[in-house]
Amino acid sequence: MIYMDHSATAPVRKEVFEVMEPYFTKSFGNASTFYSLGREAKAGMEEARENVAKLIGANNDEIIFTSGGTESDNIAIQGIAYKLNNAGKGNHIITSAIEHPAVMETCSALEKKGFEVTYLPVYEEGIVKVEDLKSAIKEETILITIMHANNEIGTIQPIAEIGKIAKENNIKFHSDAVQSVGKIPVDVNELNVDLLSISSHKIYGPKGVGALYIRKRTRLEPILYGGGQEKDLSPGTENVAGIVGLGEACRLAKEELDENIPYITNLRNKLIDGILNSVEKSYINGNIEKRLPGNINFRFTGIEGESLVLMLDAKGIDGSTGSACSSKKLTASHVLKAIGLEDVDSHGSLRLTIGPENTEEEVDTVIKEIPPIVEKLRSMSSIWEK
Amino acid sequence: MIYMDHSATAPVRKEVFEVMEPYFTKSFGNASTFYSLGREAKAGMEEARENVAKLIGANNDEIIFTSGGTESDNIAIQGIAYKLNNAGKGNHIITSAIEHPAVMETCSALEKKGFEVTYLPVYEEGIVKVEDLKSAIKEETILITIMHANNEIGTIQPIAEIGKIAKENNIKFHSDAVQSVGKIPVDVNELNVDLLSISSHKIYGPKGVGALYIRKRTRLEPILYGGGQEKDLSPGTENVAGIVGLGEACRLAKEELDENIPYITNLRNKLIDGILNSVEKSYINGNIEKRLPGNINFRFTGIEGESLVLMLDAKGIDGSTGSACSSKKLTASHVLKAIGLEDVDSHGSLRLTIGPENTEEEVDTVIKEIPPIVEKLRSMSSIWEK
Amino acid sequence: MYSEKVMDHFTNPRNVGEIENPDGEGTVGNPTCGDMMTIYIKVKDDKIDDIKFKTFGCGAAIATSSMITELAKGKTVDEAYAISRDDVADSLDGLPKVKMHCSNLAADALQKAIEDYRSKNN
Ligand SMILES: Cc1ncc(COP(=O)(O)O)c(C=O)c1O
Ligand SMILES: Cc1ncc(COP(=O)(O)O)c(C=O)c1O
Ligand code: FES
Ligand code: FES
Repeated sequence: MIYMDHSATAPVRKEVFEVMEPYFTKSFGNASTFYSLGREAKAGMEEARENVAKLIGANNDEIIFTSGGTESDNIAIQGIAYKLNNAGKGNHIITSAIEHPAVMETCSALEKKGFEVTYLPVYEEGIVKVEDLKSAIKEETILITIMHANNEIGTIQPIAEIGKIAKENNIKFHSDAVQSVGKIPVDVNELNVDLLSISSHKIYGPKGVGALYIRKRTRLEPILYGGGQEKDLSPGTENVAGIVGLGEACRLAKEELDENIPYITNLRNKLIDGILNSVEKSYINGNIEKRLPGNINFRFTGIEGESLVLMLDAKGIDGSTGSACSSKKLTASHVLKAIGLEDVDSHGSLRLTIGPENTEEEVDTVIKEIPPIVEKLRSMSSIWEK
Repeated sequence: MIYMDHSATAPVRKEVFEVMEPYFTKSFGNASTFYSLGREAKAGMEEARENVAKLIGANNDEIIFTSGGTESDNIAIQGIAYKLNNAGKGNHIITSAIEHPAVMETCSALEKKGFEVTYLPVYEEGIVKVEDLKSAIKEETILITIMHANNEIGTIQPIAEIGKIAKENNIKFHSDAVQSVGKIPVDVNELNVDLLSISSHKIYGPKGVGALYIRKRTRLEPILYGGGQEKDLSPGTENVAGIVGLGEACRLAKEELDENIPYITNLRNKLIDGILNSVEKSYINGNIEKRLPGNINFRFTGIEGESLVLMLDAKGIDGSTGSACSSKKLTASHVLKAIGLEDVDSHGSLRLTIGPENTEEEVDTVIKEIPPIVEKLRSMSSIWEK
Repeated sequence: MYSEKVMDHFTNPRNVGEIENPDGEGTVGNPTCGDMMTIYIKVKDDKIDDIKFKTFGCGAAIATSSMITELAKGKTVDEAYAISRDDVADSLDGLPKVKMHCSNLAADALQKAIEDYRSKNN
């Protein structure tokens, strides 16, 4: 199998799994209990917290563990929105048009509850303009939430600049960094963020665990209530094994970042060139420079992405598509719409996301397999004409 | 080590761990993707859903997976409260005085948001009276949430009767069954519940995963927003390994329930008799009959629980206490208060909770170790006088 | 997600292509999910003598197109006209629920082609 869907999820690395293992059956204590077994669990958790903090330049006590990127986004956005709105500070939120549903749906739920939300455009490049942000800010703005890197087209947003503006205007700033952490350098102080979301399974940790960076003295209204764990914000018996896995994944990511970036970038560029050169009417969606090292989002005129992904699957290649046909609600990806693609063009998208375990031979195979599949699908397509 | 803190958490069973393992590193697909790897993950999840459903007599599509008992409780209680309140059905909630913080804190947060909450008393026995419930019901009552079995004193509430009354009055009924599922028979139809919370780590599954039973046609307002997973109620990339582990834990629990109940009850009774007979001024908190098979909650006059637990830990015995001294906020257990204990008496509580892997020899050891420890602590106690 | 039959028709679609100077031609498209299919027919002695399709769409869209060409071939025009969406889905051992309406347009396309044939021959 050639796995090129790393933005969807990644396997748990062997090294990560080995570190997690003892916490299932041996050091299985409840981290909130104070006898030895509980203390072992607690120690594992706190080491993990340190590893997460180090990866993003934060302090340990600025990290809380959550059940994943989605929960992190919800805790951050709802938490700031309710806290500041209750304090009479305003009801306006600024976000982008290409956020992950965990942010987008949270914002739209808040809209229904009386908040006002501005969705910044991203243009053909898939990148927000700082000027647009500036003009969107008003007296009532309490929160800016803009992702670091997009999960579909991989474009990287000008987070540091946005953070600076947020700070100048005394507006809280959250960034969903689920796709960027561990892939490119992320430093909460350089980026000027107050809150930042992380998900473990995107960086070779286990699914169902994540983290939220909360800058010191940033107060949130809780949305979940319980036994007080994780600063009362993500209560419940701690998923110790998962947390330890996330910690180890962060430690490894930090260690290997400098090596991975050029390696992955190189594979990606080779794959892009190989396909664009051999398939006519093939394009890249979104800015090609300001993009995650491993992200490719192709667009092939005249074919539909779900059939393309299925045919690649049959050849043992895993990728994904933003085609309406592959979505639960049969609507085209809001990201592809936001960069201006018509429905018929967004149908033809193929996302391949490369990880450090992909090889040059795999890239060669993919470059060989895609063109005949595209040709086959085009030959049966009712809208393809040479 | 003699582990007798099963109500706090349990180890992942070997059989459960083995079933989970492939989902970390091999079948690691995102269950929402439609190529082969994603379908494998999805299939594992759906088999787990069936095993959870079977254990509690539900249909598969009435089960959603969550990140634990705490999230299940929050989704259920906030979900019903907001849904029905928004529909103008009322704002009154009935609960008990001995709920787990996941329920209690949720109810008290709702109180701050304009809901009215009645906390039913439980008397010395630690059991709510159906008559009290009946008189608490009023026009505005939209939700009853009462736990099946208590986590500290193990008392079992008259859920089936309460459910019947809820039904007659057309009031939604949620029960936190985190402590009872897998320990005593739980059937959602016999119990007449509309919603029921489950946590994996209490039944030898992994931490950080749980389930919520939602009776068909019961509508909830979501509290977390994202990619639509788990009926839009618990969104986020599914914790497939964890879910598969919970499923296997449920399957085993169902298979072994009939065997475990008499075995555990027998050990428990032996331990109770052994201690009550050898330690003067020792008592059992809460009703002795209507109680989980594995739960013992002792009370030793004149000593403090945290020191007791630490001394037991030194002997390799793990238990817990409701003593104020062992809590984060230095307040006595609300459960012990609710059964009428004065602060000084609640200090002397020791909870031992027995699981199927405990042995008769372990019980004998505990019966031997406790009396000298109690004696030692009493001999240094300023409030103990023979 | 898809039945084996769907996958078979998707990976080895039958009767792909166009017919030059067809007796009837029908194109349908669904605005929501955006699939487009065209069915071409040749009629001889009131029977579907030849039938071909071209489809832009998902696995289900391609499989249903392929399946209807097999179902229709050799049938009388009236019989072919009576083939329903459900017939197509059933012959494929079912389709995923979300796809039932969106990708199951092949019956409509064939009916349109037959209507085109009838209007030309009246
Ligand atoms: C950008 C982004 N944000 C949030 C999430 C949600 O994270 P999780 O799946 O851990 O809930 C994802 C991935 O699914 C993502 O790509
Ligand atoms: C009765 C009860 N409800 C809810 C919970 C919370 O479950 P979890 O720890 O999985 O969040 C627990 C245990 O901690 C419990 O004992
Ligand atoms: S063509 Fe869009 S769902 Fe089938
Ligand atoms: S005696 Fe020390 S905390 Fe209570």
